[in-house]
Amino acid sequence: IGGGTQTQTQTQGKSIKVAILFDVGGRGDLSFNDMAYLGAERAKKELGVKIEYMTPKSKEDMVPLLEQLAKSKEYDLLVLVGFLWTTPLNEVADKYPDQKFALIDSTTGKVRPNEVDILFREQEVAALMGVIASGMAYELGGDTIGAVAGMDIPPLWKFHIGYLFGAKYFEKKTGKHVKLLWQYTGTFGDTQVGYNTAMQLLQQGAKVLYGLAGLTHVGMFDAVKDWNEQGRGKALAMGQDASQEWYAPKYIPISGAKRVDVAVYDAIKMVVDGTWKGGIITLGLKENGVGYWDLDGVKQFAEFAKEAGKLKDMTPDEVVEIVKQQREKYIKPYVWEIVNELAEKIKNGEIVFKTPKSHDEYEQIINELEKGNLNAALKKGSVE
Amino acid sequence: MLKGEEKISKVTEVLLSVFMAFTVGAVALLILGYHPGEVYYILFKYGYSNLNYLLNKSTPLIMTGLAFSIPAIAGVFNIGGESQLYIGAFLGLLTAYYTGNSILALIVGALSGGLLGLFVGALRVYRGINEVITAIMVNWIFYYLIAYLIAAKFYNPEVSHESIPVPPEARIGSIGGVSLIFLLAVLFAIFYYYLLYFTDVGYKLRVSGLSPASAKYAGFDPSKAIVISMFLGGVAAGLGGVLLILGITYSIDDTLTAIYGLGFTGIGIGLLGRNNPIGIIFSSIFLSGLLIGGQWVELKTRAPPELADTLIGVIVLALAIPYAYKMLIKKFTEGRK
Amino acid sequence: MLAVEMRRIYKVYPDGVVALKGVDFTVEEGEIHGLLGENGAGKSTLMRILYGEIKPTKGEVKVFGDKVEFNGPWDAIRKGIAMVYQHFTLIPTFTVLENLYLSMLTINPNITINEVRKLAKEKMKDIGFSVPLDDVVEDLPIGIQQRVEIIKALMANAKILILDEPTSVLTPLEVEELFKTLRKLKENGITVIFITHKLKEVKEITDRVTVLRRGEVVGVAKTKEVSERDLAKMMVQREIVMEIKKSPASPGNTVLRVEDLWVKDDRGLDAVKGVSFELKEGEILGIAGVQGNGQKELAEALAGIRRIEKGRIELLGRDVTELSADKRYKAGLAYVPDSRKVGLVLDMSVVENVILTNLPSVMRGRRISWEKANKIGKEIVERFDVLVSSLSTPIKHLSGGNQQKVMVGREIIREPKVVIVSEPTQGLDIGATEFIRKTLVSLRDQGKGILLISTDLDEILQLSDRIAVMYEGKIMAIGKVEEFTLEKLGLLMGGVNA
Amino acid sequence: MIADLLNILSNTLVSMVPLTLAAVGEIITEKSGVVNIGLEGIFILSAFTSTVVTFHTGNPYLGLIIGLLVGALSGVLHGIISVYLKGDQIIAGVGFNSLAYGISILSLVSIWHSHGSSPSVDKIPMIGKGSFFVSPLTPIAIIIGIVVWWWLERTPSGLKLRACGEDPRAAEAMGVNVYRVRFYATVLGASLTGLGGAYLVVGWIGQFTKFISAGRGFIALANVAFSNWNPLMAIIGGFIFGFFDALAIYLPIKIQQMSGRVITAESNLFRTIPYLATLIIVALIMKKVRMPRALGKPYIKE
Ligand SMILES: Nc1ncnc2c1ncn2[C@@H]1O[C@H](COP(=O)(O)OP(=O)(O)OP(=O)(O)O)[C@@H](O)[C@H]1O
Ligand SMILES: Nc1ncnc2c1ncn2[C@@H]1O[C@H](COP(=O)(O)OP(=O)(O)OP(=O)(O)O)[C@@H](O)[C@H]1O
Ligand SMILES: [Mg+2]
Ligand SMILES: [Mg+2]
Repeated sequence: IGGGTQTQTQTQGKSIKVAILFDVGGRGDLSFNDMAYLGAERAKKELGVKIEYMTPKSKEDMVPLLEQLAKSKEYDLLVLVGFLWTTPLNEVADKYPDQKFALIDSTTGKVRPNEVDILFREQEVAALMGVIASGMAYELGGDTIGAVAGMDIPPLWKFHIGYLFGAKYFEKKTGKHVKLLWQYTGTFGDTQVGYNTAMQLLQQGAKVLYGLAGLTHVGMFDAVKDWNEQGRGKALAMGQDASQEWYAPKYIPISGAKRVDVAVYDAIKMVVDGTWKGGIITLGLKENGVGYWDLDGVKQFAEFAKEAGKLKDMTPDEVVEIVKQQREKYIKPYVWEIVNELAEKIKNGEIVFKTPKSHDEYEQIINELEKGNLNAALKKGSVE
Repeated sequence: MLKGEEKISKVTEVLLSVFMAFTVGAVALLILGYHPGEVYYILFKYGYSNLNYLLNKSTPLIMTGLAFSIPAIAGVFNIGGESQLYIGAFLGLLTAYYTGNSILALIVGALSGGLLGLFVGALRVYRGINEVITAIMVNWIFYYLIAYLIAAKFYNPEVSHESIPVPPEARIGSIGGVSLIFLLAVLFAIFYYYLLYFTDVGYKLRVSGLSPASAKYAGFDPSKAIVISMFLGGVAAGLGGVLLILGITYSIDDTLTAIYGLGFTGIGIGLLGRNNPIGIIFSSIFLSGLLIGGQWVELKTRAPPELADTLIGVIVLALAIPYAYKMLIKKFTEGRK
Repeated sequence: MLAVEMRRIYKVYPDGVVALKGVDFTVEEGEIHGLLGENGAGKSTLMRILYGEIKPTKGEVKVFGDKVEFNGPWDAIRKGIAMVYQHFTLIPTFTVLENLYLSMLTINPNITINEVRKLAKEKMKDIGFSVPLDDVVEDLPIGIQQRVEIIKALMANAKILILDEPTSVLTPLEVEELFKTLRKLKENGITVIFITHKLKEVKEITDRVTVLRRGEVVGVAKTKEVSERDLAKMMVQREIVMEIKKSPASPGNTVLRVEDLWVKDDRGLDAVKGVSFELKEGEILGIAGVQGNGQKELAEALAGIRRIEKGRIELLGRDVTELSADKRYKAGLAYVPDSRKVGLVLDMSVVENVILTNLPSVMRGRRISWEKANKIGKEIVERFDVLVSSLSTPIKHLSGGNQQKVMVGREIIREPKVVIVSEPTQGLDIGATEFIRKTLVSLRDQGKGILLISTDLDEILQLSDRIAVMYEGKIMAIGKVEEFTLEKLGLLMGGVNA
Repeated sequence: MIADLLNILSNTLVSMVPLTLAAVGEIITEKSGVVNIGLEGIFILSAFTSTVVTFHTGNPYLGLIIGLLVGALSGVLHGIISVYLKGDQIIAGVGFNSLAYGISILSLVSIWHSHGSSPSVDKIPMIGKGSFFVSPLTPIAIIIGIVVWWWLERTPSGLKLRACGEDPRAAEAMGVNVYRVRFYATVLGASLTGLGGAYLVVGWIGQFTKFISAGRGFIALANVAFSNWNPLMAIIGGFIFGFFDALAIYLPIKIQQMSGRVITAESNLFRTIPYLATLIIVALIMKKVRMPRALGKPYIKE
């Protein structure tokens, strides 16, 4: 997936006003809140809309804020970021039929003319990352991959399923055994716990760690760096959502993408273009809603970092150069082949992943996958 | 029982405190490069105008404020309002779900909070374990325990990131535009006020807190006071949890966002209310308004949401020094004489 | 030369109480100067200003001719001033030695704890009494704590020594010892300021005396030139007859029976060892003894505050051994402890303190009737002449004497059948002392049984119908008051069977 | 297995530093009679400032010192409010926590346009071999704990400090300047906490993040009570908590590694281990509480 800075012609007409309502954690999560911000800022620049932001203090604030904003009739669109908004929106949406809502990364399950829900098929990116991680683990001389996950919540179920599927898919294709160590840390904010968890995973033989815990996995990056630099072994890390390679390009050759920014941008664009249509949209590999960041994407985020003064002694180009070398070194062509083949199957709808409805179903799928039954994760299609 | 003159100077003291707080806040805003007039305008315009929202928001905080203050009066530092609220919210929710009976849910929530408070108090009294350790540990234990139960056992099959919901018949709404849960909280605070200042139990609590030796001399058992006050505090927090669930959120999400942090905020509320139940009603409304308004400051000025945290911090700091204002008033009045 | 010269001192406390209204106070070098006054006259306030602990609102202080403005006691200490407070100022959780070390450090920052130990031992030898250096202060009886205070002051090599009511907790023997010490100090050129209510002591030990009344100086005199009567008149502006008229007792039924009582102290050592006695209605039984011989533990056990190891207590014919304090109070017992910190909740108002031991009587169902409490409060204030602006004043703002009046008054006013009083007139001025003693006698005449625990032998002899002497947790002797002389009491209290 | 143990031990020794430093600092403050519950805020503020300084100078040792200084400044603020202005110490702590969090994130936004994390900075390298690595700050924190214990219990100034926390009026009467002692004790205590805050970044993860203190300030507060106000015990308290925290992370991973059983929601139950263990240990070793008598009470002279 690329950075996607294609410039659009400015839309005319009265200026459109949009409020972006973040999740309770607010910006800074390197994940959907930050990505939503990117998308909104892009819409502001390219579509000439007015954007305002708000972070609710707590879950209890969501309904009254939503009502008050809808009642004010000031906003052409309210963009709600994160699954916590699901129930509040469900409560409010019908009362304000003239207010447009976009729910990002979740769905109320209801189709309303004034509501669009955009969610992602995270399994698809996670599956690719699972294959890549497995391939890299073998390059590093091991057979174990790991994940530092946040809390046991539905979006992470999908990542878990996909990641494990990818690992098992790799196993199936290559005959090389892969073991996954998946750890919920119970937090999306405690960086130190991320560090300690990563250290323990590495100690248990994991060679590649996938960060799925927001700020918690920032600590994981650092642990991987320490692990290498202390000479305890070789290991790599992978980020998710935003491109995070620039944090430590030598040790983070690749990150998964989840284009919340695109979702937000598209929702706003629908309003601007007058193509608004309520409904539920899911974005996956095919729609470029998820994927892994290509070098353009890596460069773009490195540029963001540079602008913010975060890249101290590197240029974005150097970041890209290092990432490129590392990818060449650790992701071998045979791995790319598997990745591309799998991606193709997913894109053309040959296989479709299940989305578990309940915790039990999630555990069941995981158990089946562990046993090597890849089809357990699939709603459609099969892997033989 | 204050005489006229004393009452007036108490009121001036409070007014001066608040005035100073906002002045210091304004200075802080200027330093940070924001326009104090604009920020305060938004803060007050939006913070205190949506009455139902304001009162709802202050409801659980009144209860966790009481949860801190009642034990504080008896000489115990209850930092465990957090977990007492969790358990009240969770068990209240389960009761409401399985019975559809809000009264029963309120009772179960209140009692469960009370029992957890009692546990902390009893460990202090009978095992000599400092309540600060127990409470902090218990807070986290229940945080993860409830996170587990909601994720694995009591999730809503329809909305997989949430717990089972409160059924409509057990929800508490509003009458005449005023939220019923707020009224309940106020009634409860008044009840505690009465308990403290007009009953033997309250009197014994206060004596025990101020001077355990005198309590013993009078034949009151200071240990009993600790246990009773922790129970009463826990009841308040537990009830706060149920009120939150039955009246506002109707469920708990599996990241526990709905219930996290209220107990800690309650410490500030209780202290700003000078550990007086009636004062707590006001301090809770005051702080809730700031919290609500802070969100709108972000929306309207593009300031990061943490501007509100900063401002609230400065205001609370300025409210921590009533003694200094008392001296200031005295200097001023003396100077005039 | 003047050791101390204080001019036109005003002191207004933060709550508006004007404690001193333009006091002039001078002390000559090398004299023992008495400072006399009723409760609340401002004696302690004046001395705390001299000691730098509080600042005067207005006025000038000179020490040895130098104008001083102390920022705290440490300045005063360096200027050679030491003070022994009415309420002791020792760190209760530290050992005696640590306390002494702490105070010595102010004078000599380089002193070591071993040097302090040596010095303390020397001083103790000089003065002729000793204290256990390695015991924790709060475990020691008040009398011993006072000794620590005096040693502390002496070790500081003070040139001016202020003693705020030092004798109120000492036995006559100890008082004599103290006076000897003071004279010795005087010989060495040390100036002593001596606060007391006891006219006899003023006459006995001081050279000059200043009398304070309600924040003003009402007289300064050479002690030799004034009589006790003159002083008393100055102090209270009325004639005082310090004689209690007492009819012979007519004891009736036994109201309190104690059988083989065993009680432990805070450190877990036996403090009361098999005490038995009876108290009859219409009599005062005095318990004499040097502080720390189990009187406190006995009183607390009787009141139900302290656990009993063994024995039996019968109140008005009923076994109360298992009852809690409040239940015993309700059953007709009253107890006035020797410490105001225990008997009062200092952070509560006067009226809230009034109901402390009297809660059931102001209850209307589960509700406290504050009207009723206020009525009782007013009655106490009036009957006992408590100097207080309002019943809602925090009691800590009352002078020690006035606090004492509230504490005693509260117990007496509720008409108990049996009264245990411990040092009831400690820190009271003559007027109040007289009043309280008379009250006790009249209570006796109304048929109440009174157990009077006191270290003041005058008080014991004056009030008691019978006397018991306690020594090391046992009753050495018990008998009619006529059987005892001052001398015999002194011997018994010292453990000598006369 | 040995390697696993060494790894857990490393984690423990790394985790215990901020808990120990802050608890030892808070013991100093509390022994003088002042309670400062603003540890969380000090952690954040000093972590942030030390990140900025380290980023620009590339010198993590300087970052450490800055953290210490910022802690001291926080202590000055708390000291002025609670000692000289006789404010309510708990309210002041609560307010400071909010202020410190807010100001750190506002600055993060204005310096790095990020709401969540700073860039990586240089760290003080951990030292070790094989599976055992530890920060040089660990022995330093332990030594600080021992020195503070010795200072408080064995020296004249320690005695004075403790006197202020037991009975300030008596202490004052014996010539101790209670205000000054309490003020300095607050500043000193807060600077140790500041050191702990800086360590979170330059000694541990090399980066500032929004929730970097994550409740550690409160755990340190619990450690103060756990230690019964004894700095030596605070070292042990930090170790114990760090150990069970590491164990709680280790166990589910090891179970997976050995049996292949994936642990999902139950991971929450594992997370309760350090808290449960601490509680149980306290219940077992509990002795008579030696809390300073005058703790938290402003000392008001007339
Ligand atoms: N120390 C205390 N602090 C607060 N409330 C107390 C205290 N002691 C007792 N209470 C409450 O005051 C009320 C009356 O107490 P009281 O001790 O007189 O009851 P009781 O029937 O005598 O009980 P017990 O036999 O256990 O002493 C009861 O509601 C009790 O819970
Ligand atoms: N801290 C205080 N705050 C307010 N008022 C006080 C304070 N201390 C003393 N007072 C008031 O000042 C007056 C003088 O008190 P002081 O203690 O000096 O009297 P005193 O002569 O020592 O009495 P006593 O013989 O009872 O000890 C009294 O009216 C007392 O109530
Ligand atoms: Mg006095
Ligand atoms: Mg009872």
